[in-house]
Amino acid sequence: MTAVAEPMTASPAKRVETEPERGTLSMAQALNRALRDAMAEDPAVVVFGEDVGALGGVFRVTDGLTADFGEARCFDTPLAESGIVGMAVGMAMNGMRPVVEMQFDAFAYPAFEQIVSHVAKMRNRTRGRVALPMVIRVPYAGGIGGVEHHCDSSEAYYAHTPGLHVLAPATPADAYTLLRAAIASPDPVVFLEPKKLYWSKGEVEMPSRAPGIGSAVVRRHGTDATLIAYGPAVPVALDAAEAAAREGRSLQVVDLRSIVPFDDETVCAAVRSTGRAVVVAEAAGFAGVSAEIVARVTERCFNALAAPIRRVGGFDIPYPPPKLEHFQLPGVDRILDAVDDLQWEQ
Amino acid sequence: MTAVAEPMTASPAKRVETEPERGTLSMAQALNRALRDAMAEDPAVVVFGEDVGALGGVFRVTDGLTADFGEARCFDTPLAESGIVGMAVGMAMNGMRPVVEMQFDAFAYPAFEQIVSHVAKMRNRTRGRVALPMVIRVPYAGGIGGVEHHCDSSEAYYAHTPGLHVLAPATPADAYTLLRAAIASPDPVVFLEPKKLYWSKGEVEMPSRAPGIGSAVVRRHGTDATLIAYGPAVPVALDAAEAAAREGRSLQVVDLRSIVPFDDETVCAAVRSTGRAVVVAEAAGFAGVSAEIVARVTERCFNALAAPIRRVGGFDIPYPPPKLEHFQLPGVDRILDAVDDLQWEQ
Amino acid sequence: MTRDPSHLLPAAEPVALIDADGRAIKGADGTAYPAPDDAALVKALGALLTARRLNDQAYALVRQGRLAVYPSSHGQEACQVAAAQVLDEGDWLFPTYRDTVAAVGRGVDPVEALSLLKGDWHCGYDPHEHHVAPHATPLATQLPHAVGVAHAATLRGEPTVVMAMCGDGGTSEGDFHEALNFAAVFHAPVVFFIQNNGYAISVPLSRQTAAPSLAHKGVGYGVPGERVDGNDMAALLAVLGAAVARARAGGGPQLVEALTYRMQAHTNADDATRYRDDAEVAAWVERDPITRLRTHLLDRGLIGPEQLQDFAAEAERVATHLRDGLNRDVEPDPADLFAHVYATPTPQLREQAALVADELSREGAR
Amino acid sequence: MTRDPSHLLPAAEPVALIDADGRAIKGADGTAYPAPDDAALVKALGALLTARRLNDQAYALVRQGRLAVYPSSHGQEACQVAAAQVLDEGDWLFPTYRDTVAAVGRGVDPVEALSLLKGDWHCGYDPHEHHVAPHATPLATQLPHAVGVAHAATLRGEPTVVMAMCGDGGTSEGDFHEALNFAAVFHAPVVFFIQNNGYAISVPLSRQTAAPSLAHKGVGYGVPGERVDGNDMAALLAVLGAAVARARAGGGPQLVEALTYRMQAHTNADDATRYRDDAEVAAWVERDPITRLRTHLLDRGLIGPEQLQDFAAEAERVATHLRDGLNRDVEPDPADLFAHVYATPTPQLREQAALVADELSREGAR
Ligand SMILES: Cc1ncc(C[n+]2csc(CCOP(=O)(O)OP(=O)(O)O)c2C)c(N)n1
Ligand SMILES: Cc1ncc(C[n+]2csc(CCOP(=O)(O)OP(=O)(O)O)c2C)c(N)n1
Ligand SMILES: [Mg+2]
Ligand SMILES: [Mg+2]
Repeated sequence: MTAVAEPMTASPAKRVETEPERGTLSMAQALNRALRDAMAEDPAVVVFGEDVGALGGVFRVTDGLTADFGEARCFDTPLAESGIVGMAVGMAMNGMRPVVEMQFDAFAYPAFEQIVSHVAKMRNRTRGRVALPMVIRVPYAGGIGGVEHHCDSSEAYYAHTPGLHVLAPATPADAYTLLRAAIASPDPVVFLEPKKLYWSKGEVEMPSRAPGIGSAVVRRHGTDATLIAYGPAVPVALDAAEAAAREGRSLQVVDLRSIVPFDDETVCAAVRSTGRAVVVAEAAGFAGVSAEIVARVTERCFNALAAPIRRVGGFDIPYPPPKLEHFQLPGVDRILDAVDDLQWEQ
Repeated sequence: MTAVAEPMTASPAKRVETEPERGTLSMAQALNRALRDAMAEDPAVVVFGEDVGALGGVFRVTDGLTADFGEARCFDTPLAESGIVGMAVGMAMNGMRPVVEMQFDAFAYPAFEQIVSHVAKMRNRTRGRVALPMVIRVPYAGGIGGVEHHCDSSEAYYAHTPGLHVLAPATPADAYTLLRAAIASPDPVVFLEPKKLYWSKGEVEMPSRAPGIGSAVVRRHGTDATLIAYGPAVPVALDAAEAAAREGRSLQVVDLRSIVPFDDETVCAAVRSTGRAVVVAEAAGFAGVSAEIVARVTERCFNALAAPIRRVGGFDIPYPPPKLEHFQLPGVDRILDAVDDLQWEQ
Repeated sequence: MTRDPSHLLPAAEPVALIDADGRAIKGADGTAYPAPDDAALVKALGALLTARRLNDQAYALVRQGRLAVYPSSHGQEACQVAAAQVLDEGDWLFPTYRDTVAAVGRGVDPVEALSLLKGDWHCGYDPHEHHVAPHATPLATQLPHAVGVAHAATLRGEPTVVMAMCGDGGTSEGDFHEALNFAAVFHAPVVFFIQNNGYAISVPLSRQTAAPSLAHKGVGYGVPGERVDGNDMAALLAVLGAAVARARAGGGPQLVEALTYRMQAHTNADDATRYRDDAEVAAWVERDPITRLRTHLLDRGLIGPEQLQDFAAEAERVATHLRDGLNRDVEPDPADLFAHVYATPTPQLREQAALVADELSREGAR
Repeated sequence: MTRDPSHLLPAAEPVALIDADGRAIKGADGTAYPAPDDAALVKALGALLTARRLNDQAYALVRQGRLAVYPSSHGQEACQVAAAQVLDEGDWLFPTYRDTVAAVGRGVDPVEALSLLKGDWHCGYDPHEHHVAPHATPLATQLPHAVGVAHAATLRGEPTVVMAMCGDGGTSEGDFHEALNFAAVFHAPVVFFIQNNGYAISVPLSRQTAAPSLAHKGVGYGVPGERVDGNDMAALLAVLGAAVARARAGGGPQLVEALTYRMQAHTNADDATRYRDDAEVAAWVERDPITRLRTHLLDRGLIGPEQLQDFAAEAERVATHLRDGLNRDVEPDPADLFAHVYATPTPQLREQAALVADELSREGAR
């Protein structure tokens, strides 16, 4: 009997403790490298989806995987997202660690039923007997001038669904670290790749010694107020902090990295240290992840707050056409306006 | 040319101003009556879905409609939710006002793509040229001992999606009022019917003079703290207020009725009047509607708050099996515990 | 791609080997489907009798309040038994909510199989133990999983075949389409087995499809479709057995439509008189799969009264086991609520579990 | 339900009336599809020439930065033109992102049709004006809408027919299945028109389906399937025209698969050399729909150089209109962001609109 409840795990024995390799990579390259390293380490890792084979994915994240690992390990499927995720469920049930690509955020919606009713629930439904170690990669959010249905910030749909891990890297290093962690995880992960950061470059350490799933990091220290951001909003928050510094205000920036599980400890410590906070995210506002952050941090840190936590994010509108998208995206000015509103004592 | 951008509307001219009829109905009966009255008034109203014809729906909400209005006005479809919602989109584009039934909350997920990418966006995509006056009825939430996939509180998925109205009645009267308003609305409505309240009875006024979409109501006045609830949580909040009254604490209860649009005015006024609040809802907590309520009320009423707004709701777990569901449902004790936690001065 | 679809189309008439009176159909063993061997038929009769007993016992347990709800396969037992009997140990079965009896046929304890419908837990058995997936309630959603299990086996060179079950109503869902298409494109060893029992709750087949038959759906995927009399045990074993053998030999997926009937209401909660006539039901009672096979085996002298007594005793034993098991109340542990959401509970779930534990201890203290 | 599927199956060979050299195929007019009348063919050539010009002009405008992206139907123009030409005024067309030219064929201003791809607004035209649905990007999702539009018309007794377009890749989506099934069950007047251009971005048809052909998918729904040479204007007009007539006469839905080829990359952003050979492309250039029809009409003396000059002038006029329109920059109004989310903006949207207005006025004040 070859099918096993807990599929083959990335064999850590194989990892020789040497100095990690370093390099400057774009986020897309870092993701590609993470897939390669995981595939090389564990034959159970398979990659599939639309155009991930010969084409290497529309964002080239799977570039060369079919050539290097063969058609059995990285392959194109028929054009059907529910089928892709559903097949991944079955493969994960039967000893594999599938990593599937949804071509764009809005094109993951046809798979919503599979994600919510099966991917998220399988372990729970079976009292831990059937694990689904699988990763659903979603190029997400806007800022690239994409036409409708290509720019959705869909994280709230997944984050609201118990049983999923939801990750969103903001740097190439985290893209590598978190994708490796996602593939190694015994639980399903929705892995959100900020499209507009695919080509941003940064230093990457492989293997990574950075914290994995469930840890936020403080990207910039500051004393006056804390900006809480994730994914594509992180560089914007950092820019805002830079601009604020020039005006004499010291802003701290927390990068969540992991939306679920949420790192209450790091976030709350940061907010308590400043007493004021703004959440920055691209998604439409109503009942999104930003609302959760405001609610949970306020619950935990109420007495440390000098002002209500503000949100800077998308309006409650469908993602606009390219020529108007800059109005929808959180920008430096809007963040600074929100910071100005934090009931500063005169 | 018969297709028109703004489909035939319920002709208000026909409504003769007489004393409204009154009667004690269950919520299921009130919904049935709303469908009947709307169908009688406007030939563009059509009802379809799974088992809505001869069977009258698994909850009998469409009972007798095929018999009384004919197969063209109320009919069964093949078993495919995406097809049902998609067909409704087309019918709404072409002059009809479809009211479709999803058999249970979790069985609406296969239609998620249609709901998010088309139902919610059509008016916006076409700069107002194509309206979709349609209603998606969803028997939702738990408390009836249903097996898995039959008890999901899915409101956050819809409420987070700009372009949808999301309503959740808590009384038979509101079921009638709000379903009529939903059918008359020029915009798509996700209409959430709390399953466990289908058989609850109450007085219904037809036609209704109650406020429609976008208005919350204060169901019980109180001075110490405000409970904010909607749908199936409303009767529980009222029970908690009753129990608190016996212990000498005066709780106010606000029933949202309309999740989107949200009635900031009524809710904030209520919270300001007490300075303390608890949000009660069945849904799993993370990034749900409760989080939004906490976030937006805190943003608006921070200086009036004596304590952080607390949430009583489902845990971040898949809906449990019947024998464990009472742990997941917000109950009177848990609400009173949360109220006790609101930093009362000794 | 060959353009000639004839090898993919079902025969004009469903495959049948034994007629409604239990007689072997003349010339039927000269067809592509020779009759299964006698031992298999005798074994199947035993399983059929147990299956019927299980269905009726479970139904009774609903009335007694021991089960919340039961979607019975009464009348469809030949399909249930055949689906399990044609599989090897390493094969997988993907049952729907109505296929408890098929799951039991694979070795799942009926008490565990019914824990979902008792309300104890979502899936009461270990899917890996007998290679039986959890019962699927969202229609057709299990079919892509079946393809994935099969494809994983193919990639590892294992001889696994997957039996993926589905109702006539389920064929209308998008996932049915995607699963058949994926199976065909990946040449996955899956037998898609549709029990066409004429209804999806209240909706008759004519409102589900305008196709010549459900088996005709295969050709659109390049998957051979076959129709079989779903109350004819011999035909089912022959057709499903051949499909499994073909899949195991690398022949790819197959679609089998069994024509059967849901003799009872959708579940005990349903009122079938609202949408169908008693006469229709009565006509199908005449074609009961059990009577047919029993008559056939008795006529051919393959079984006698003693064997029938043994079968009845075994059926009774299983029913008693079910009754005893379901009458025993095991309080589910609230800690389970939080234990299996993830392999390791998140900090948030640990907090929430602590809250419940605290509530319980305060309650206990009262 | 009749079990004989033969009337639902496509012929072994795609319908073709004019061969690659422009000659009428012998005996072809003796088939079920007589050649369209000469005037229709001449009109179609004019439309074809404009279509090609539009495709190439749009492509050039991408290079000039006036369009963000363009999925060209270069090579598929015969399908585009035929889809529009066979419809009556009251009929509806449901185009995909690649079907701009078909939408223009219905009367939509090409500048408005391309506003989506320019980035101005999601849909630049009024769908009700010419009965052209907004371009659909999420694949196959427009097909259930097409069924709904058709069924609404049926309920009101209107003679509307709906042309629902889809690519070969789109046939794999669940919505394709659900739409065909609904159309068949409700006997809706919809012509499902698949342009099988061999690829879904990089994925070839062999990875999309193992069926004998895409037209063979019809039988599984009880919908007649037909295959047609998608670069043969005469055959397209004949087959699509017959399907529309049949639907209008109450014959129900039909599925038409046109065999054609995407001669350019998926969009200008795509690099087709990664997944296909130049030789394959070259072979299809030989079968260009325009050369074929032009040769045919010239050979038969139905057109002359003067007519061709007129056509070229008209094509140029449309291209100029497109160029001028796209070179004109109209700043979209930010107030539009909030104006059409609902018929009446919610209080929340009014607040948000005010915030943007305030930002803009502060910016203006700077
Ligand atoms: C996606 C989805 N939609 C709706 C339902 C509700 N439902 C449960 S059983 C059923 C009918 C199923 O009919 P069929 O597939 O023929 O199976 P049968 O019950 O006849 O065995 C329906 C509509 C469901 N379980 N899943
Ligand atoms: C639901 C969905 N998934 C994925 C995509 C991304 N995508 C855009 S076009 C395309 C290929 C479509 O191929 P086909 O249907 O053959 O049409 P063609 O482009 O060849 O005209 C893909 C995968 C999409 N638009 N919608
Ligand atoms: Mg059935
Ligand atoms: Mg294509």
